[in-house]
Order: sequence, then C-alpha cells, then structure tokens
Amino acid sequence: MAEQDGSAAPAPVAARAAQDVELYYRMKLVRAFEERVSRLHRQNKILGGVYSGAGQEALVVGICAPLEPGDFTAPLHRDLGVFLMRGVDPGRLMAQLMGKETGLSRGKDSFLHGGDIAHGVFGSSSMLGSSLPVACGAALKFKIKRERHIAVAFFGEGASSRGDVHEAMNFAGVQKLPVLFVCENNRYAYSTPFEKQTSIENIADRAAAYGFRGHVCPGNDLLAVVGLAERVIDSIRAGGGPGLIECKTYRWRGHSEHDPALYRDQEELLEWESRDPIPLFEFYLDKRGHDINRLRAETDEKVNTTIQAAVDFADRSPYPEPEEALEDLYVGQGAAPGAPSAAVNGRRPIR
Amino acid sequence: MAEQDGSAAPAPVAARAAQDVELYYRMKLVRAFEERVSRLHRQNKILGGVYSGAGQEALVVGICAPLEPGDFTAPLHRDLGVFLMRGVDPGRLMAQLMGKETGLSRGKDSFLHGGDIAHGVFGSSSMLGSSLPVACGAALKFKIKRERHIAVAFFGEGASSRGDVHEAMNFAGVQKLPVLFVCENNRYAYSTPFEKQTSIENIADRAAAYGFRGHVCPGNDLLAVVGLAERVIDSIRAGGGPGLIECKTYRWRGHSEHDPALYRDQEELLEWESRDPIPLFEFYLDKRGHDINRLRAETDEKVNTTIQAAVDFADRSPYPEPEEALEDLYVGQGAAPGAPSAAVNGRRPIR
Amino acid sequence: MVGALSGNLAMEATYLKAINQALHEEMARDENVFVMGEDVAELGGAFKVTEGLLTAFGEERVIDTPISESLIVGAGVGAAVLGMRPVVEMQFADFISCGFDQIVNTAATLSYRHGGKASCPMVVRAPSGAGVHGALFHSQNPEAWFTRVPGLKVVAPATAYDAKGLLKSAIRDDNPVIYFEHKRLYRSIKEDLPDGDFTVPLGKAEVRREGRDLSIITYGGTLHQSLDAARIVEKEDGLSVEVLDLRTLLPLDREAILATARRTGKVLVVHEDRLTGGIGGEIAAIVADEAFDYLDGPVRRLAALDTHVPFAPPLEEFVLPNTNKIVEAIRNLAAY
Amino acid sequence: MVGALSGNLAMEATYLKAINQALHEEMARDENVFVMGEDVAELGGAFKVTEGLLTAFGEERVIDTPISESLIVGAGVGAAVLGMRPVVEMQFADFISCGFDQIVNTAATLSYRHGGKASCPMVVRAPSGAGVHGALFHSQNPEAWFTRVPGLKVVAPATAYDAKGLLKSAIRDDNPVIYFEHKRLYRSIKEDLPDGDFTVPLGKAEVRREGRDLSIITYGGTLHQSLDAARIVEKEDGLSVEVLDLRTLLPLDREAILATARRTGKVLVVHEDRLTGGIGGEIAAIVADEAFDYLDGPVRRLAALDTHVPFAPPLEEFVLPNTNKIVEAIRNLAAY
Ligand SMILES: Cc1ncc(C[n+]2csc(CCOP(=O)(O)OP(=O)(O)O)c2C)c(N)n1
Ligand SMILES: Cc1ncc(C[n+]2csc(CCOP(=O)(O)OP(=O)(O)O)c2C)c(N)n1
Ligand SMILES: [Mg+2]
Ligand SMILES: [Mg+2]
Repeated sequence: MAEQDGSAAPAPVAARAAQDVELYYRMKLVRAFEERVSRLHRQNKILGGVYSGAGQEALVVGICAPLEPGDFTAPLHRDLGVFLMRGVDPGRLMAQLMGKETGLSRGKDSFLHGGDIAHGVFGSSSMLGSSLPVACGAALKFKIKRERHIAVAFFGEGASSRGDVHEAMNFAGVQKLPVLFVCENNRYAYSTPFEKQTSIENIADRAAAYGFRGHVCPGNDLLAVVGLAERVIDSIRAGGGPGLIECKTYRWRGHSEHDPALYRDQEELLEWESRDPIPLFEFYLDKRGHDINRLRAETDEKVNTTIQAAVDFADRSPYPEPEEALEDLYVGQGAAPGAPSAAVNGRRPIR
Repeated sequence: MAEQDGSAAPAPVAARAAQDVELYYRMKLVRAFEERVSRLHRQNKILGGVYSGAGQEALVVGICAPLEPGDFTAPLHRDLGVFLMRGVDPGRLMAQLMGKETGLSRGKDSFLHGGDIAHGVFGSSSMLGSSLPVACGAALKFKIKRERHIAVAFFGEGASSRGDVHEAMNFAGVQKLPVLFVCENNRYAYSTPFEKQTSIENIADRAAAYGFRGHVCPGNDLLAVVGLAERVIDSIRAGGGPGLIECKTYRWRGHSEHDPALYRDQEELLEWESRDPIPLFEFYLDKRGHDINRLRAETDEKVNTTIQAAVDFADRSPYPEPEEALEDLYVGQGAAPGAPSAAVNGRRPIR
Repeated sequence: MVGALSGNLAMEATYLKAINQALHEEMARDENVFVMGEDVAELGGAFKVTEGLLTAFGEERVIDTPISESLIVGAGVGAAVLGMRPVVEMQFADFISCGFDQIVNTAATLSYRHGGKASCPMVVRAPSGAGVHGALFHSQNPEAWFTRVPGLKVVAPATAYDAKGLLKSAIRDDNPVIYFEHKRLYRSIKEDLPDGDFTVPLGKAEVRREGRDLSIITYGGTLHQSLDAARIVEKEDGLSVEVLDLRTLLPLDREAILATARRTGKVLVVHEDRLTGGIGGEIAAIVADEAFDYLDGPVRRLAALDTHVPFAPPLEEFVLPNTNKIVEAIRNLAAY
Repeated sequence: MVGALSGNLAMEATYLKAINQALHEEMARDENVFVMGEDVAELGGAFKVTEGLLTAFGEERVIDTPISESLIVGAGVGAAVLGMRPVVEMQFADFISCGFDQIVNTAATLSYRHGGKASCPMVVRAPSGAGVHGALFHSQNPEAWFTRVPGLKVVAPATAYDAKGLLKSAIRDDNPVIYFEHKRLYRSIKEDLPDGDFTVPLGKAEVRREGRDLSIITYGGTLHQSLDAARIVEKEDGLSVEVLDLRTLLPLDREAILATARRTGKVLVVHEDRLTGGIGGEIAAIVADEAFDYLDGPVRRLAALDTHVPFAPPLEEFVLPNTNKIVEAIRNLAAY
C-alpha cells in the first residue's frame, strides 16, 4: 500500500492523553451499560438470562483497545464490552438484549448470542468453549489470505475445561495461527470455585502445552492489560503465532441476575469490589495531570447520553412480526453476506 | 486385611529371574500374536480393519506388568497385548478378531472394541480419546469405594489432540484420581507425523497443565518401561493422584493392514526396526546370566503352542446365528453383569 | 432408613421436588448411586433439583465437575461399568450436544460390544423444553437425537408422580437412560404423591383421558396443553378426545399407540420438539403402517415449527405449540 | 485453467473419482474453497477422495489437521463466516459425533442468530454406510441426526453424476451442507460423466424409474438395491415399481414425495439407516398426512434393523436391507 502523506501524527504526549481519555470513556460506558442492563432486567424489560460483566470492564477494554478494523472477536457471555469496543451501535445492542427487531439478531436470539460480523464480532453459541475453534478458523482465513489481522477468543476459566478449548489451542499451535486467546479468570464458574475446576494456578500456564506463550495479568488494571495486550497483539500480527493472556478478575454480581451467589465468601467479594478498575484508572489519570473531577463529569454525561439514547432506541423499536420466526434460517444463493475482509469492520485501535 | 502367613517370599534373585523370564515370554507372545493376526488378515480369515502393534510390545507389557487383579485398563486399537497381559484367554481374543460366537463380543464388534470386564479390560469405542473419561469414571469408583485399584487408559499421540483427553486429564487432576494415562507416541497418526499434530516435543509435558507429573520413557526398552511403570503405579495406588507416562515408540507396519505407509521415510523405519524391543531384552537377559539360546527356544515353543491353540479354537468356533444380531443390546433387569470388584479380575502382577 | 424423609412424602410435591425426592431416596437406598455434574453440589443445581444431596450424602457422592459434558458422561460410563449407578446432570439439555459422542457411541453400544457381559446403569438427567425465554440454547428438546439409538432408553415424564417413579426406575435399570425433565413443569405442576417407595415402569404409556372421536399422542410439556385442549373441545364441540401420554420414548409402547389409534381411528401427535425429525414422524409411521385399516383420516402432527426456538416473545409464541393450536388441530382433524 | 483436468471428464468415473473431480474443479474455480481434515493432504484421505489436491493447490488450501473433529468443524465455521468456502472431512461419518455440537449448535444456528447477516458456506463431507465389515463404528448412517436440524442442508448422492453435481452445489451454497457419501459406492459404481462443469440442484429428488403399482422412496446406498428389486419384480411378478431417489434429505422434496405417493397409492420407504428414527418415519408421516386420500395400502418402511451394525458376516447380513428383502417387501405391499 502507498504511504499516507500529509497528516502529521499528533505529538506523543497529546496522543497519549487523548488515548487515556478515550479508554476512560469506554470503560465507563461499559460499566454504565452493564448497570443499566441489570436494572432493565429487574424491570422486566430484558427477559431471559442476563450475565453481568460488572467489575471486569478493564480487561475487555484493555484487550480490545489495540484491535483494528477487520480483526475478529468472539466474546463470551459476559462481554457486552467487546461489542461496545468494536463499534457495535449501542442502540442495536440494547435492542438485541430486549429481543427487538432492530437488534443484532432481529429478535431471534437473546443476549450475546447475536453477533455483528460487519464489526468483527461473532455471536457465539451458548456452548462454552465452542467459539475457540471458530476463532481459529477466522485466523486460518487471515493466514491463508495473508491478511495482517488477528482473531481474539474470550473464554472463562470455567470454559477452559472444555475439550474444544484444547482442540483449538493445539491446532493454533501447530498452524501458528494469528489468534489471541483471552481467559477471563473471575474465580467462579457459576457456583464452582476455581479450585474445583482445575488443579493448577494459572490457565495461562497451559500455553506451554501447545507451544506458545502464556501471560498472566491483573485484569482490573487497565494500564497493565493495555500494555500487555499491545505487546502480545503486535507480536501475533507480526506472524509470531498464537498467544494466551489470562486476566485475573472477579465477577461482582451473581452468575446471572437470578443468582444471589450465596456460595461466595463476602470477604472475597469485598476485597475484589475494592479492586474496582475505574477508580484505579482515575488515580492514574490524576497522576498524569488530568483534571479528574471535570473529566469524570464530562465522561458521565457523555456516557449517560449514549446509554439513554440506546435505551430509547431499543424501547421505541418494535418486536419482530411473528412470521419472522421462519426467516433468516438460510441465506439466499447470492454472495455470502459475511463476505471477505472488506465487509469486516471495527473500531480503529485506540492508540 | 489379615496378613498372609506361611508362604515365604521367594529369594529376591530367583524371583527377579522368574519375573524376567515371564516378561520375555509375554513380550514374545504379543509379538507372535500380532504377526499371526496380520497373516490371518492376509488370508481373509480376519476381516475389516486390523491395526498392528508390532514393534510396540515392550511398552504394553511393561505398563501392564505391575497391574493387579481388579485394576481397570482401556487399551487403544493397537493394544492386543493389553488383553493378553490382563489374562484374557488368547482363544477368545482370536475368536473376537474373527467375529466368532466365542469372541469377547460374540461377533458383535470387530477387533479391539470388544472388552472383557471380568479381566479388567474395557472395550473402547472407535472414537479416539473417548476412553480417557471412561477410565476416570473407573478411577472415581475406586476412590469413592476406597479400593486400592487404579485405572489405566492408553492413547496414541494422535488421539492426544482430542478434547476428551483434555477433559479427562483436567478432571483427574482436580479429583486426584487413581488413574494412569499412557501415551503411545509412535510418531504417526495414520499418515500424519507428530509435528503436524502438535507443536511440542513431549505429550508428557502436558501433565503440568493438569497439576500432576508426566514422564517420558523409551518405549521399546522393556526394562525402562517396567521400572518407571512400577514407580508411577505404586505412587498412584498409594493415593498420589494421577500420572502420565509417554512411551516413545514406533509403528512398524502401516496404520492398518491396508496401508502401505508410503508417506514414511524408510530411513526412519529402519532406525526404529533396529530398536526391536525383543533382542534388546534378550541382550539384557544374557547379561543377567540366562542361557538365552535355550530360553528363546523354550519360549518360542510355548508361544507357538499357545497361539496355535488360540487359532484352532477360533477357527473351530462357529459364527453367531443371524438372529443374535438383536441380542445384547440391553441387559436384563437383574444385577449388572459387570458388577463390583469381585467380578473384576485380571492377572496377578508380574513382580 | 429414609424415615425422616418419607414423613414428607405424602405431601404435595412439585415436579421438581418429586425428582429431588427420587434422588434422595435412591441414594439412601443404594450406596452405589451417586450424582455428578456442574454445580450440583453446593448450589444444588441451576434449578435446585439436587438441593440437599450434598448435606445428606457428602461430596464423594455429590460431585461438582468442571464444565466438561463429555467427561461427565464418559466418567459416568466408567463408574457404571464397575457397578456404580451414576446419575449425571447436563445443566441444560441443550448442552447434551457436547456429551453426545459418549452417549451414542460409548454408552449405547457398551453392552452390545461386550457381548452382553458388561452393563451401563447410568442415568443422564437433562432439563429440556421451551417457554421460559430461553431462546436457541436454553429451550431445546433434543429427545429425538437419542430415540434413534438402540441401547439407550429415553424417558420424558409429564407429571410429578411419573417424574419420581420413572427416575427411580431409570436409576434401577441396568441400561443407560436419558431422562428429560421439562423445566417449564418444574414449579408449574404440583401433585399429592403417595407415601413410601413407588416406581413407574419404563416402556409403558398411560391413557390420561379416554375418548372416542380422536386420539392425541403426546408426552412431556405438551401433555397438559393437550388435556386442556381436550377439555375445551369436549365442552365447546362435544368432541371426545383420548389423550395418551407416552412417558417413555424409547422403547415406544407400540401396543398402547396402536390401541388408541385403532380405537378412535384418528390420530394427532403433539410434541414441543420440532415437527421435522421429531418423534411424531416415527409414531405417525407406525400408525400409518400397522393401524392403516382403522384410520378414518390422515395422521396429523402438531409440533414446534421447523426452526430454532427464538427469543422475542411474539416469535417464541408463534413457533411453539399451545392449547389454542391444539384445539384448532383437533377441530380440523375431527371435521375430516 | 482446469484444462488438463477437464480432458478427463468425459471418461468413465467412479463415484469416488466424481467427488475428487468436483473438489479439483471447485478449488480451481474459486480460490476461497479449501479442504481440511485428518490425513486429507499427503495421504489424500483414508479413501483417496482428496488425492492430488495437495499437489495441485498446496498445503495452505489442503490442510492435514490433528485428530479433533470439533475443531475441524468449528474452524470451518470461522473461516466460512469470513467468506471462505471450507470443505471439511470427517474421516468416517461415524466420527461426526465428535463434531456434533459445532454442527448443530454453531453452524446450523449461525445465520439465524445473526439475524441473517452472517452465513456459513461450509461443506462437511462424511463417508457413511455399511456393508464393508466396518462394524459398529465404521458403518453408521448418521443422516437423521442432522435432517432434524433447521439451518443445515443434508445431501446423500447415490450416483457418480449426483456425487459430483451435488458436491458442487453444496460448495457454492451459502449454508452449511452435510454431504454423506456412501463408501460402499466409492468404487462399486461407474458412470460416464459429461464434460465440463455441471451441478445438481439441492432439494430436488429424481424419479429413477417410473412405475404404476407402487413407489419406493429411497436414497444413497439402497437406491441400487431398490432398482434391482424393481427389475426383479417386474420380470417375475409383472409389477410396475416407481423408484424415487431423494438425493437431498434436508430440505425434503415434498412435492416429489407426494407426487409419487399419489400416483401409485402405495409407498415403501427404503433406507440403510435404522428403522426407528430414520428419515423413513418422517417421509411416511408426510405421506400419511398429505396423501392419505390416495393411499391404497399402509405406508411401509424397510430399513436396517433396530440395532447397531454388527461385525460377523451373518449378523451384518441379517441386519442390513438388501435386494431380496426389498423384493419381499414389494411383494407384500403389492398384495395388500
Ligand atoms: C457446554 C456448556 N456447559 C454448561 C453451560 C452452562 N453455563 C453457562 S455459564 C457457566 C459458567 C461459566 O463459567 P466461566 O467459563 O468461568 O465464565 P463466567 O461465567 O465465570 O464469566 C455455565 C456452567 C454452558 N453454557 N455450556
Ligand atoms: C475421533 C476419531 N477420529 C478419527 C478416527 C480415525 N482414526 C483411527 S486411528 C487414527 C490415527 C490414530 O493415531 P494415534 O492416536 O497416534 O494412534 P496410532 O494409530 O498411531 O497407534 C485415526 C485418525 C477415529 N478412530 N476417531
Ligand atoms: Mg468464571
Ligand atoms: Mg500414533
């Protein structure tokens, strides 16, 4: 490709500041979206299973920040944030959760099983772990077509026990695929604590079993996640083969909104609530010289506006017509809608 | 249990010699059985797929030697030797391969998918890797019932890529099950060389991913295999949790008798043919002071007699009656035939 | 031994509680029975079906597993072969697809390939069914994947009594049994259950309502809708509808199916599973072959539409069978 | 571009060679087509179906995978979603059980759950069928596990022409297609194939033989036995038997099924898959509902007996359908 001429890069310091502000906004957007979803569920405006990712925003934002349009992501059930980070319209996402016609799946499926391939977000099935082989297939396409894209699959430490995870990582290792596996280790799979799921300390250590590198990182520390993600993603993109990042984090709410999570130690919860990624990042912004009170107020306003607009949009949207239940099962005989890379879009990386 | 009185243990040296002779006999029996099976296949007396384990006898004999009656084994498709080691009648085994009424599955299934639970041999399905979860279940029974037995699952390095293998090892690690996983790494899965199956050097290294120990051993060296197996099995039996042994070996013949294996380097084959476990062990017997020529002659005679008797038995045995195709699908409402440990028997360990 | 428990048994019990009681009682009765699955111990299961078992029987017999359905089933087989009686749980029936191979290839063929000298007394419990906003992956009725597999037995109770009695029979049976419990019924039906131990035989259907004009053959979630519909058409149209509850889906109770078909001459098969490939096809085929001379009209089927169970309420409603749709189908067929 | 190849095309080709040709031609035609599976590259597949592809198209488009059926299918989905056209192979159809979840839950629901905005143009090739001493795990006919899953298409060619034409259509289709190739046919049938590119449409059955007295509806391995049987009863009994080859099993060609049923009034469904839960039940049900008024006799089915395919030759013979059994079934039904 020809070099871009003209537009000078912004001065490094200013760029850094802008990026930090953007990351902060994204993290707050995800948090607020999560909270609103929980509330809408209590108000019976969102039906079915709702799985809050509250408390885990830093890792979602941090991993997605360096991604580029055309990269492929397969979020897990708790990863609303991935959709928001990839540039999926918040209104359509909210409509998806409400089962509306304007939602990603046009009311067909619930919560995060609808995807948006145009923004590089794959809607996974419920079957935990099943998206890792899919991400390998996306990465295989990038490899065959010599595209500089990567595929990212998110999975819980609970899902790590599934056979699909093993088959995918092994294949990725053999084929040196441009794929990043991200384990969100939030210590519980529903009620089952980590110790009853596996007998090792770090899922990341399993990368060695497949011939690539694993990394453990404090998942609630946005700075740490972004730093690591940039490094690992650059290396994958450069042809260095797969990577595995395990983010240690914690699920603040129950497994789903139905679950009071009585099986958990309240001390543990308290400890992890105090590792709130947002104040932690504000602390850093403050150190960097941002006027944090002003920034917070501005960000909150922007976030609230966005979310209210999303809710309004979803609210106003109609349910699909009953007969639409029989549509979309098959696509027509023309070109595949999810055609090659041109169609696959996403947000510009935040960096 | 009360201590056994009276019978003094045989003097260590004599015992050792007797054990060595027995191991030698077993290894030659397995080899001769394998060779006879290949011949019978060429003569159209054995139909369907035949998967020779020729060249891999040392590891089968060595792993099984320390097993006790009541232990559970799940052999892979190339493991005729496991059946012979556990005390399954050679005639019935041969009848199994010929599809005869007197075979383990009464003509229902072919080759090694029939088992003999009374001798602690599980007949696996064809689906590679599927026997590892089964072995975990057997081990779980031993754990729940506090029996000092172990379960052993054999699998190829090719099968190691299957999800079931991961799910089983992970569960075994969490539950600290008395189970031994044995990887027969013969460098090929059908035509696919090890490098295209995985990107690491030793499958045994994966044990670390599940919190137990893995061991690599030269699989054609009977002495080495027995020594390691005794140590690892003792530890598992004593409650030390699961173990993984990877035996480096080589498949002399094609994947099945239909396969000329043209994809292989002839140099490699030659190299591995020269690692024949039988002369290697004869060398050792010689060093130990056995009259090897005499021993060989005696052993060959015993082996030939046994195998000829097995072939004669199988040959004489009738095919099942057509209507029997509808039998054995369900067992009656009485007690399970494969009832608790009393019924599960096997050979006394060779030691 | 189950004294403390059996005191409660005469009381009203939900479908869910009936299953829970069966587990308690069978575990008390036979120490080879144990329970294994995701979140079955401390949590008592996603639906609380295994509640109280951990306290009563300890963690060696009530085992929380990692998320690995293939392992769960496969380990069940291994334990069962050695004489244990595992009751393993799929958290939702939908996830049975992940343990599929172990069920259809390891468990179902086990006795056969061991020449009848090994058995697999295992129960796989699977909460199935739609109507709870579960969408594509929490609404499935996967029974027909298994009713075509010899070596398995498949049950689908529709009442609390059957839920308890069939589970006990399944646990005591020496063959692998897939036990589909309809999650919409868990708390929506309640019955007085008899005191003490009772079982319901596998393989026996039950006429829930006698009738002359037309037979509905159904099971599981749609039994209640069918009974409601039968009552409506009796009142509004004077139609006398017989309702047969299959209860066991493999082996099918062919005698009962043919008896009702021959009695009324008109058969409507109803199930919540999809039309195409649902067990209704098999039943219609049996009727169209063996009761052909008795038929006064086409063999009809009413089932979920041939799609996935969608999420948005108008879509889900459109796809699933319900009482009104059954009423309409009865009227159509009766008028034939 | 396919010049060197197309020179051969007018010649006689086996069923196996026809599949191989379709792969060669489609890979040459569309660079998004690639092949993936166990031993498909250097070995050319366990049956040599993919022979020559590695040399022609290189190892980036002809990929040997580790033994991981779930990965194979799942990766196929991932590539397909991004516009590739993977043709993945199960070494034997029996092992499709290990990739089951990815097919029925990831692939089949993909377009639906993405609101029609994503597609999965993937073909899963699976050599199926019995009669080759394959016993329980190398003889299966798993098609009916998939014909009940909306979102999939399922084909089962019985001729070399169809094998080639249907595979091409499957590869060009934007939906996941499960392609069952009967391994007993690989080398046992040969046909002259036309030169150049041709396709056979998905979803269209074909009348292989016209007749007045009775219709056989069949597909795959039992087509040839059915045609043989039809010839025998014509000669020996003067019976005129129509034979319909379904070719595509999902979606079914309902028009063709009903047309033949209405024409002859007597239907015998024949397949090598087991009776209970085989697709014959669905077909019989369709006929018994929608062609009821035209029926002159019960809808009959002839299929493998309800057991696993056993190994010993007398057992296998007893279990599987064959020409003689079909002849007998025709005579019985004709005499009704
Ligand atoms: C194959 C499969 N089995 C079971 C479930 C039910 N299930 C949904 S989420 C969940 C726990 C997941 O834990 P983890 O992977 O750690 O993710 P987390 O919810 O903690 O983010 C379970 C068991 C499922 N969705 N898929
Ligand atoms: C799940 C599954 N996929 C594919 C096959 C077909 N298959 C049979 S043996 C074999 C190769 C096995 O290799 P390995 O595990 O290394 O054992 P080896 O034959 O080398 O002893 C394959 C691919 C199978 N039996 N099961
Ligand atoms: Mg978790
Ligand atoms: Mg091997």
